Amino acid sequence: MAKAELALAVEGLTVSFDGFKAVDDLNLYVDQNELRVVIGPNGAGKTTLLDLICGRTRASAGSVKFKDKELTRMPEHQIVRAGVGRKFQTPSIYENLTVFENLEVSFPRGRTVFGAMTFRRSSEVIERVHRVAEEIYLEDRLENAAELLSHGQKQWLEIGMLLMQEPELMMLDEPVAGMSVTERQKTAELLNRIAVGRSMIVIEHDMEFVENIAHKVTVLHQGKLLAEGSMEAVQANPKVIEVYLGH
Amino acid sequence: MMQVNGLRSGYGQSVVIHDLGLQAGKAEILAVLGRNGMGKTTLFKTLMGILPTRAGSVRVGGEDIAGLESYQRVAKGVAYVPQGRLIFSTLTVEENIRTGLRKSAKGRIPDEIFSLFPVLFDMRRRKGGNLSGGQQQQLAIARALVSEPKVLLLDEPTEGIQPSIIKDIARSLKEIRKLKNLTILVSEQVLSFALDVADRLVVLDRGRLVHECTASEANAKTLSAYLTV
Amino acid sequence: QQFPTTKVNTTKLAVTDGEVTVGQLHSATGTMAISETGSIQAERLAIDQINATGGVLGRKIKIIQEDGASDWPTFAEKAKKLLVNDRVAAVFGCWTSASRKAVLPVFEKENGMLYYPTFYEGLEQSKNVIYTGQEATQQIIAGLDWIAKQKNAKTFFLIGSDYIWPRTSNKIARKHIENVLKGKVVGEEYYPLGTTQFGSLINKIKLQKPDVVYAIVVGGSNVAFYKQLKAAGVTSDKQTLLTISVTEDEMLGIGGENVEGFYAAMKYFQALDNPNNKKFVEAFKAKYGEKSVIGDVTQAAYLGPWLWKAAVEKAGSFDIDKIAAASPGIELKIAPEGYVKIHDNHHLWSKTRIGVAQKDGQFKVVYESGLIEPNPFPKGYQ
Amino acid sequence: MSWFSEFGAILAMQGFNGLSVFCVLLLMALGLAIIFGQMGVINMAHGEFLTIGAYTTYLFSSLTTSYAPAFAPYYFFFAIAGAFLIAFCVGYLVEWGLIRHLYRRPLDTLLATWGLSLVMQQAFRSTFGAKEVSATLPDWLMGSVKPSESIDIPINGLFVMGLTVILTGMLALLLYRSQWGLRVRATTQNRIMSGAVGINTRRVDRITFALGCGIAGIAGAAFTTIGSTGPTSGSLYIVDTFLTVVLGGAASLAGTIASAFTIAQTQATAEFFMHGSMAKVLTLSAVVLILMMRPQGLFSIKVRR
Amino acid sequence: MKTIYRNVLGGKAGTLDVLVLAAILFAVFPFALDPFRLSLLGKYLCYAFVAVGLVLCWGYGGILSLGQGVFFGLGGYCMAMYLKLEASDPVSTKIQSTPGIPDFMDWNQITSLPWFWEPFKSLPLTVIAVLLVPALLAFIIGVAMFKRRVKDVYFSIVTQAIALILSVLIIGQQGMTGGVNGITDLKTLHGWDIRSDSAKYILYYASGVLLIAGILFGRFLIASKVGKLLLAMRDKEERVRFSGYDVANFKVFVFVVAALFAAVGGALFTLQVGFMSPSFVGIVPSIEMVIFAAVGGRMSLIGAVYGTLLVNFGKTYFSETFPSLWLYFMGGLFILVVMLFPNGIAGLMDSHVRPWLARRRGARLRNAETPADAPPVDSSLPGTATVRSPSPLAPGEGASTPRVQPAH
Ligand SMILES: Nc1ncnc2c1ncn2[C@@H]1O[C@H](COP(=O)(O)OP(=O)(O)OP(=O)(O)O)[C@@H](O)[C@H]1O
Ligand SMILES: Nc1ncnc2c1ncn2[C@@H]1O[C@H](COP(=O)(O)OP(=O)(O)OP(=O)(O)O)[C@@H](O)[C@H]1O
Ligand SMILES: [Mg+2]
Ligand SMILES: [Mg+2]
Repeated sequence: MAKAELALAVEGLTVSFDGFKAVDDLNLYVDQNELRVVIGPNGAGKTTLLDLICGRTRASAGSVKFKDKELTRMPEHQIVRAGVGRKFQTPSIYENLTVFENLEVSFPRGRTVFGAMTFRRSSEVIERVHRVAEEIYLEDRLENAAELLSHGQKQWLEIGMLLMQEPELMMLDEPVAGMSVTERQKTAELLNRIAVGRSMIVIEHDMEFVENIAHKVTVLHQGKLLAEGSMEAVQANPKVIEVYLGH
Repeated sequence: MMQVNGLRSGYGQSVVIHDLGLQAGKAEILAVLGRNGMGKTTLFKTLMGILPTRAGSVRVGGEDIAGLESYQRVAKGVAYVPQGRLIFSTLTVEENIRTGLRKSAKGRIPDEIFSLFPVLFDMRRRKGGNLSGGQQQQLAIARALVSEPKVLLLDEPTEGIQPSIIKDIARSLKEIRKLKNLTILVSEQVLSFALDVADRLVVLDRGRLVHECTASEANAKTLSAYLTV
Repeated sequence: QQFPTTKVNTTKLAVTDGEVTVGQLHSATGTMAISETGSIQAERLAIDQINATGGVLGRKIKIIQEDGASDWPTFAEKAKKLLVNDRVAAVFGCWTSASRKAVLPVFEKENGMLYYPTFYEGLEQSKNVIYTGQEATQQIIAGLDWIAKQKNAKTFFLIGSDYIWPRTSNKIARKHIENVLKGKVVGEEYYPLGTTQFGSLINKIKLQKPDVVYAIVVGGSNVAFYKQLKAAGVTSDKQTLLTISVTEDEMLGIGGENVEGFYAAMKYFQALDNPNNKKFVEAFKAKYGEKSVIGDVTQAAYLGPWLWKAAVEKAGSFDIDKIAAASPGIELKIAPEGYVKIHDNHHLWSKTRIGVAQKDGQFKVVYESGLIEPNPFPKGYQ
Repeated sequence: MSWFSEFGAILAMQGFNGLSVFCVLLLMALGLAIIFGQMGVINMAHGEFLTIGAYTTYLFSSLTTSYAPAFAPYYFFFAIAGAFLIAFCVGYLVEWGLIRHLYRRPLDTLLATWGLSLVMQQAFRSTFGAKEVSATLPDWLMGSVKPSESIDIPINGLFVMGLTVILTGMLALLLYRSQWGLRVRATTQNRIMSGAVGINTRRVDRITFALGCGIAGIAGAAFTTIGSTGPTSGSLYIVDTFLTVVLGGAASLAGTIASAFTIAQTQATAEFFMHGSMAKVLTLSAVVLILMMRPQGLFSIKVRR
Repeated sequence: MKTIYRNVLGGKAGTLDVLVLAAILFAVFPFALDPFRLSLLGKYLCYAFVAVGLVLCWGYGGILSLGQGVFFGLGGYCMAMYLKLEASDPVSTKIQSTPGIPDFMDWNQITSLPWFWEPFKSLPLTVIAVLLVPALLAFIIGVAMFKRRVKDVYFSIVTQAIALILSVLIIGQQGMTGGVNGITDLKTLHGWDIRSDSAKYILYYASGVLLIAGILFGRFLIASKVGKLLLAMRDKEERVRFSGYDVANFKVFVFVVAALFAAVGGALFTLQVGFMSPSFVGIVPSIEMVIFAAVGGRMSLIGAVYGTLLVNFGKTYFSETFPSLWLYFMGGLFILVVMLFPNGIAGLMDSHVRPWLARRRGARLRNAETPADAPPVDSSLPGTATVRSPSPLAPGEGASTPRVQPAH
């Protein structure tokens, strides 16, 4: 294992809920600058895996190393500050704030109480917000309240909020669920663009979309690794077809 | 079976559905297509009585249900699987399904439900909220089916579902339709699924019907043109 | 006119040629309304009677009623309103010590006159207050003496609600028991106001088996305490209990059957057999209904307007300073409790009686002391 | 009698005392366990519904004494039924007039019902007078059982216990074994979706709220045996009641039972060893500490998200 | 300068609001009211501090504290202890068995001043204690609860329990605290007679000035990133945590700020009313304080002041006019406000008064520019089933937390 190359090393990760092992002795390695897609049947433990990495759920056993930092004991906000960003399955944005404010709040400065009190909207912040907004196709919606955005735009906004943090590892849970065909294409473009210079883990069920973005695909099943490899290899894997893709 | 005339509805001041007319025959599966925000969910909510009908009529089996409350519509034979599942997260899977049961069922869940969604049987004692997204979707469908509806409204049932189950759902929808003479309205973004299940397709754009065709005469090109503008 | 307004009112009080305004400040709402209603009624009765016989210095008394709402700051606010805005010539009011403590600075600063009806812990004396109830030593010592002699009691269990009156009273009781009666206090317990569960306390009493339980529980707790005592089999045939906090008013809520046979030490019982009281009870019932009852404080409240009238007439003026000075030495021969006289310290000379609670909610008087001097700062009891 | 057996007797009575405090707390909390625990309505007027029950008992008692003295030993059962009915009806009206407009704003129910409790207290005062009243309780209820020379077990305590057990059992069955209970739990979780699966949510809400009030009425009637009846009597219970339900973990009946037990035992034991006031402080601090360690209460229903 | 104008004063509309309040407090009331009413008003202003603090912590932070009375009381007690010591000099207490200690201690056989009273011999230490003691308690409660993620009703009930604990403790330790009676008969502050009419005026103005300063500070907080984070947290706490913030710290912070507001109010209250008692610490006053904020509009700092004044004036007026029926009116008022004006007075202003003014202005300037910032129309009709949180940017404060235009 060439550790220096790895962005994320998950080893022996296990979590059980009332005896049910949602993630079971899982090993997963993500390279730097890699865009990894995790697929697998409903209930395979994909979301739980992300929860474990970002500290939302505490592991029963195993380790999660991000750039040689052990994440399993860290509080959530520390993990984020270490450079891990996470998008939830349903869009999680601040409906009451404007798009601009949503992005601004995610800017990684003024994170302490005192810092937040003295935080000023400097030209640097404004510039960053505009840059990100352009990236996520929302530059003309900056002043709208976020609750007025369409479903797809909300998903993008959440991605934008992650971008503001400039995470080195970005994890997206079903980013195109509920999006229309056009939006899916735009999202794929977006992901391919922002994947440059950082590692990403994406969970998705839309195979067309996966094909568009994936460098490498991991298939989970019942909390365990079922298969891993290129898209073509995985799609051809009979076990994957059996439990996931269907005949 | 279901006949919608001059339907208008929306939120607050804004009108989302404009004088919409629609019909679906007995045992017909009608797919409602449309891009994001074109009013599919709004239409279904209005049909279900969750949003008030501003104008127009909704007939099920000849009876106008436009003025009724949601629960009365269920009694008249309408069932609904909402977008985003909305299962009862602190109830167990079994209890979730039982909420939809009719009085005549005496609290027994028909076996066919579990044969349709075996995963729900394995998880029947688990809290609904703990299921994975896809499992919740199956639960929501099961919950709607046990009320023995005449018309089933499915709002984006494939969202977040694994490919094999999407195929299963398509298959079982057709099966159920045959078995129970069920009329199904299903809204979709994914064209392939819609083409797979539907007998007929309509396209919704800004709250109006802009295209209608049967599955056999459906042309993937024209349809995607409507869906990608 | 014999008493021209300019003569009898030199301090801009609300006194006109035909009318004099007084204030009434009790809790008509909140938890204390239960207790204070009787006082409100008695004061009104007295004022009606005074008006019917010509008023005070030829002037009819007009009442401004304010609600203290069982809340001490509100009492202070309303007291100030009565004194500053309404310029009332006297205030009849307050019930709890806390409300009195809250209004006292107001009365002293604005120079008003308060007639305070409740038996209380003492340790206070003000030019601006006439205390028409008993202070602690008057109520406590005679009762303890009697019960110690009568029941040959050596051990005592003191119980109280947790606030100043029960605590101070129990302190006096303890000193008296230990120093004078040479008895022993085997327990002293306090429960927050509003407590409704006394099981543990009752078990402790059972464990200690005191000769006398000395109880100063008040408010809603009172009812719970006696009901639970009865249910736990602690009844008067097995246990002697002396209380200074159960009057006929409280009996309404507790139910006579639950306190039957227990003793209470008060200066007044409705059952007192004298002509003054007969007339008073009759008038009270005529005004407030056959079912109404009169407790110690109610009677003391009734004294207030009469004592004020006497002081005004003695001073020939409504001025606060003059009636404050004129008050000591005033006697009231029509008092339902018999005879009272205002002491130099603004408290009343009065007798203490022991009553045995009856099933019908009344007390049977079994003992009557001589006239006791009020002593709000008792030496040797602090 | 030896000191030892006496000690045993005290121990037994103290044990019983703990149990009876437990039952009182639980009985108080049952109604709120539905209204707050299940429906999420922060009903500050809950105490006043207890008071309704208490006044109903008083009314039944005075009617019996005046018109049918022979009936006196039995009237109490009818009083309980009456208390339930009246509190149920008032609750029904309150839900219709007030609560149903506030389901989307749970915290506002706190403010509105606080106003309601003021109004109700004043209504009691205007109707029954500001002074306390007392229902004449049947003699059989006020005695004690003597299993041995030195042990007295209060019958009213036993009665409250019996009532609590029966009510809790019925409620548990209703909530967790009946279709109605399922509807209640579904409705409180998502009113709109419940409508869409065929539940008449308005009726469910109204009946549920009224039922909670009715149970409070029963509790109020039962408490006439151990407590006072006055316009503000109910407010004595309100804080303890909320503590009990919240400590249990809002939506769980088992939690309410466990929490009533915890609080009662802490309180009863502490009271035996220290002043009532300090015991109260100790008990409350224990509650705060437990909540700190279990932020969702003793029996929280854990679901993801 | 411009940022101060925008963030602290809240731009044009916000400045106007503050000026109107200041005019009412400093110009209208002192001349329209007699000294007695004015001193009542001074008392209400003290409650207004609590209400303003609650707007921050409940309205913005989503933390409903049912124990603000604790902090109000602690601030008040700290001040009262100082005043009591000053009033208990050996000369005026010479009839006591131990002269020089407060009278209630003497009645309770306490023969020397308890240690925790010692600091209150000094005015500077007292002022520090007024702020520090409540803030420290709030900090401890906050850290203990928020780090453990106790929230919503659970937190509310915990604060309620703490209010009860403290009041039982104060009452139970009457030898050291004055018990139920509280600390009464306070006379002078560092030799200055606080009971005189002139003192009342001065204290009234002082309260008013401090209150407005407090409001401005509140606005500064709301306009700063802290305010946005609070709103964000109330909406999606998880998301804030996963944006790298330690959510608990922010909650502790607003909770402490609210406690400080309450404490200042309590201290001023003691000065104006001349006593402090446990009846401010308990559950009932704490709930009433929440009601003040709710009536005013829980999202509006200035609304909270009006709400407090309205409720208290209502209480005073109704109870003077209908001494035995006034609870119907007060109860009815609370119910009506909650049912009809969920955003309180501020909401009423924004949904009715401001648009009306705007229309009138608009009519006058018909052909001139379009009327200024009319609030966005809330599009959710009652009856539509989609559950939408009532817009937390309640228009009342909308003016002071503008959807700020990024300056280009
Ligand atoms: N807190 C919990 N308690 C009990 N079971 C849980 C809990 N969290 C997750 N599970 C279970 O763990 C399994 C994995 O869930 P997870 O949400 O990770 O699946 P997923 O792979 O994301 O599925 P989907 O594609 O449907 O979103 C599921 O069977 C779920 O029921
Ligand atoms: N609660 C609401 N209040 C106001 N407007 C709304 C609300 N919900 C939806 N809308 C608006 O109504 C329009 C139709 O929305 P709807 O959810 O019905 O679209 P949809 O076709 O279901 O889209 P999707 O494919 O994203 O689910 C959109 O413009 C949306 O912004
Ligand atoms: Mg998932
Ligand atoms: Mg939709």
